[in-house]
Amino acid sequence: MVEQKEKPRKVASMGLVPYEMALGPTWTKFFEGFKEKKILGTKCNKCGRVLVPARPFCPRCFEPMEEWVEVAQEGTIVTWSYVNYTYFGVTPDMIPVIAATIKLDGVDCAMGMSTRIGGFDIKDFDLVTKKVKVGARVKSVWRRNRQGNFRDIDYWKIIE
Amino acid sequence: MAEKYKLIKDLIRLEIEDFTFPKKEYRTGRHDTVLPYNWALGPTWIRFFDGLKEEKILGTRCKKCNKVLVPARTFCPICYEDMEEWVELPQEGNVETWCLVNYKYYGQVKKPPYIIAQIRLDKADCSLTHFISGFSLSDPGKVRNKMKTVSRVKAVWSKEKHGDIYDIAYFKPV
Amino acid sequence: MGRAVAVIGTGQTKHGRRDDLSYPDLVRQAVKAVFEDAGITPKDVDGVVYGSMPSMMEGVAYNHFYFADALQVVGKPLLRTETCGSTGQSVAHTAIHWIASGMADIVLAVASEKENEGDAQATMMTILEPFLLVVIGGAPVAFSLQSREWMGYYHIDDDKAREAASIVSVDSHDGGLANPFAHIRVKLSKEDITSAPIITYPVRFYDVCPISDGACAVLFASEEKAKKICKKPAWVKGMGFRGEEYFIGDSNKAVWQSTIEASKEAYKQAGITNPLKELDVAEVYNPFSYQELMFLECLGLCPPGEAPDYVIKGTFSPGGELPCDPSGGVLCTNPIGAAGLIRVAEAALQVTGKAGEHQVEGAKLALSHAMGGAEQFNGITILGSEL
Amino acid sequence: MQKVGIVEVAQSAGTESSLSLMEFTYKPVKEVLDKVGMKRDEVDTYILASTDVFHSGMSCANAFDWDAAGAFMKPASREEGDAITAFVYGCMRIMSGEHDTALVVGLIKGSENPENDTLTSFVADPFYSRPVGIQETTAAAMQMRLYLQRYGITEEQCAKVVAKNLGNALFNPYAHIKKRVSVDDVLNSERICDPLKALECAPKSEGVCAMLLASEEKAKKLTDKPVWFKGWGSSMDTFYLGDRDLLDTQLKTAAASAYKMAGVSDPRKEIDVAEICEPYAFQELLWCEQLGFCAQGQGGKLIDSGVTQITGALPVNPSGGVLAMNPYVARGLYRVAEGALQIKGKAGEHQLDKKVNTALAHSTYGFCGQWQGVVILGS
Repeated sequence: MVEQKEKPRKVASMGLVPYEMALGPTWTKFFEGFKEKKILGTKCNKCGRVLVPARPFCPRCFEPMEEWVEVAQEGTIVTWSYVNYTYFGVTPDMIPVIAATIKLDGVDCAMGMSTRIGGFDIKDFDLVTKKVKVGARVKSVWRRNRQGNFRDIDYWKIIE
Repeated sequence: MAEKYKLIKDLIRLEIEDFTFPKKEYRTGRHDTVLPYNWALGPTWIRFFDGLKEEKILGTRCKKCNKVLVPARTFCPICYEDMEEWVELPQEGNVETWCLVNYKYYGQVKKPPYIIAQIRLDKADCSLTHFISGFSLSDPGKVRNKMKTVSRVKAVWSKEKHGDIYDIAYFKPV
Repeated sequence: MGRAVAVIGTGQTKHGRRDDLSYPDLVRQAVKAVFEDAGITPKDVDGVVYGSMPSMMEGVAYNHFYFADALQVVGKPLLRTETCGSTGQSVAHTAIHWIASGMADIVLAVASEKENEGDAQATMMTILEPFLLVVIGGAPVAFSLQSREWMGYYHIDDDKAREAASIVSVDSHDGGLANPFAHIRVKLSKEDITSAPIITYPVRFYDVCPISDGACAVLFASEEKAKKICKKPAWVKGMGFRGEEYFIGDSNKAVWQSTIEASKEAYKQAGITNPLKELDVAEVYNPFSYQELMFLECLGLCPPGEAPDYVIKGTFSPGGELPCDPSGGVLCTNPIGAAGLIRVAEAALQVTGKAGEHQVEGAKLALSHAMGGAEQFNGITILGSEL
Repeated sequence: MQKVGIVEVAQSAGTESSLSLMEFTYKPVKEVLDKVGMKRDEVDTYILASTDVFHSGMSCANAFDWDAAGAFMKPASREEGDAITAFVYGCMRIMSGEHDTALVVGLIKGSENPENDTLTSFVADPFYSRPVGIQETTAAAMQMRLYLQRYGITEEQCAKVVAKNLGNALFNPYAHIKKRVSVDDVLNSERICDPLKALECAPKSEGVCAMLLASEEKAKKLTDKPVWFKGWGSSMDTFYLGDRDLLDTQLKTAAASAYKMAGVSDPRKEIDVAEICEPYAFQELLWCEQLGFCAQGQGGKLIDSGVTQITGALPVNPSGGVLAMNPYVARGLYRVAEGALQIKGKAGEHQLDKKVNTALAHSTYGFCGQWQGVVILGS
């Protein structure tokens, strides 16, 4: 479509496709909870598991998950990773980031991917390896202006 | 997302049009996929596009079925043989079919109205897809009447050439 | 399973950075190679199965249309199977089912990738739901998360894991050196690996797969046809495929159930009770050396939590009890969409004795494996030299 | 060869839904399981069909869809492309004897995507077809002009297809477009891509279709009226439009192999109902010719004769077809589902007023029908 002329042997171009997804009742309610500093999960009536983020149905029992529960905002790190590289769409000011999977107390799954560890100088890698450990306890730190999305949780703080 | 668009603007000369979804009564999230591509042309396309730069339309001939295909191909789609014989094709041909695009959609290549046509160049065994222009396209009724009389068209070259399909600006009625 | 199915030919391109060819021409190279290998022509084929990574990676949607000519599928049916990183395995499974169902006798399976034409990590991020899975990092993050979960789960200390991962990387790169199709062909020492730059701690440069372009084609045939056409077919002994929940934290990734269950099913079909003893070679999907350790356990090749010990012992090294990835594996060659099918092709080469320099002597039973999604899918195909 | 039966189907409506894609997909899958009284883990295998660019912006669509399709820890796979291929793959898995039951799901939420034309332009190759503006609508418009020119088909005859199908859709609760239009309405609608007019082009719809398949023995246990899979044919055409005769598509090849497998020798007589994929009105006429319902170039006369009306001898698209509802990826599975419902006698208000023994379902995608697939179902 739009071509860059500098490189003779290759054609550089962009794929730009707009999408707009419905969040649906379950995730709308989940994010509404964020505005009030609440983390909401849903409970399966069959297997009894509580899942976060809230789900419309239990992926294993395949029954609707209609019981909502507010869950604890403290938990343990199941695993973590230190991201210190860029790629298209990620600029140097956006890194480093510590991505983690966190199991909140009383929840039967871990919250993956969208949870970041912070609250100290994460550019200091030695400090990172000292503080961030599998099994370490963490607590959510909320932003002041919350809009009902995942950025409302600024980061997860290590509880010493 | 804004940052990503900025990245593109730095990378490529591109005007980004805005797309608006119909208003929704429920909560939604807008997220656009913005991804870079860098497609390798390979020797056949390179030679074909280099030909366009010199105002030549090149095709290739299959040594087995003897068909001449344009744009040039690496291999004959029917015989699966390598197509190594290059032929320069006449720049005139017959219009096989055409359509008049008179509506907008996101990511469109050109501002409507425009005509896309299948053009069978003389001595070619397949048609070339390209634009037909060179006359006013603003009144669809008039375009239909005009096109009834058009059977032969001829390539019109772009002044500035980049070695891509747009080096042929369009085909005009003869 | 219904009718017996065999691999009667394989074809690969030289993998690597293939700016020299357009995408369809690259696909055609693999297709040409497979027909030369099997000694049949496209006319003999009843159908084609094709797969690659998602359209977002290729920049062309439904690229099987674009490749229709290169695949020589005009006038024939085509199925397009795609399951993310495990695409190659799923493509093979579709071809096998197609023949087993009796609706086709010879099916061509092709998978390809031109990863250098897009931005791999940026594309990989589009797999994630944009509002619930907000993260920076792409594939290395997902898989280093998994590796650390595994290390944490079994309390494996960093040094031991590092030692084992280095051995995996050295062995794989030695394999790549012996494999003419491989992308990365260098001789590495353990020091090269441990001194390489960190990608995402503890994962270093040589612990991570490259970005490759490449295509792979495999011809499958029914028993009757295979016996007629091919002197030494590789028989499909078993296959398995499983996938877990979409959300990465929903299940334990250290004891990865989808790998465990998929391999159990494949072993059951193949009549394998002790995979470490009975298998002669394994093509384990190893885009990250650390991850291979976890796979070795979940594939039932060693007891849970003991993969580092087994690796350090040399069980999975060349000449060991069960050599893994003699082809160099994904660590040396990673055209993602094709990587799963390359594993099948390599397994076929091994059991038919055609692997050349990286042949495992006398291999009769081989496992091939691929994984996909954000730690979600696992597919396995087992090939054997005897029906 | 193991016989395969369709046990039960469930579909969602084509109108815009406020549910998330996950919730939207879950409903019909759950519905089909509930109707049969099966639990998720009792089904042997799952085949999904979805397409990355048509998937609300999430690639590797199977990853996201896995939960809602019910495929957790099940042998499963996914077809990228038209959902009719997922149906066929589901049949293959049962025919191979490896599985007894298969659940097939085709899904899309069109309201979350940009225009179909934006997305189908990504199907074109990046060097040549895409820069000259080829996408499905422009390709179809050129095909239509050729059709009008070569066989003297009139624009009125093409418009009649719209009037017929949208008329039928009034009785289909799942249809997206529900309005009565006259031939004149169609002819007077905007000529968006001359000769194509706005009303001759299919909309962009939502749609999830779920279907449970079973082996002969199992199907008979699960339902008192299984619908049998009798035949399948499919064929692919060459890529560049200029290399093809746009009016001589691979549908002939696809139909021939489907008829051969099903033992159909005179389709016009033996087929009781056809559900055809006609994203552009004129294509229904062209496809009817190539399916052997009439001679080449006689598609116009076929619609004039009233044979393809819902009351005719060979009703085509009694559900309203793709013109009334176009869930891009799922539409092929919708055709199979509608064919099956007609045979079961459960189509509801648009049930044909005759005994239906044999149904044909057709689907196509790609420029000017580059890929064609035909499924024959029988009672």
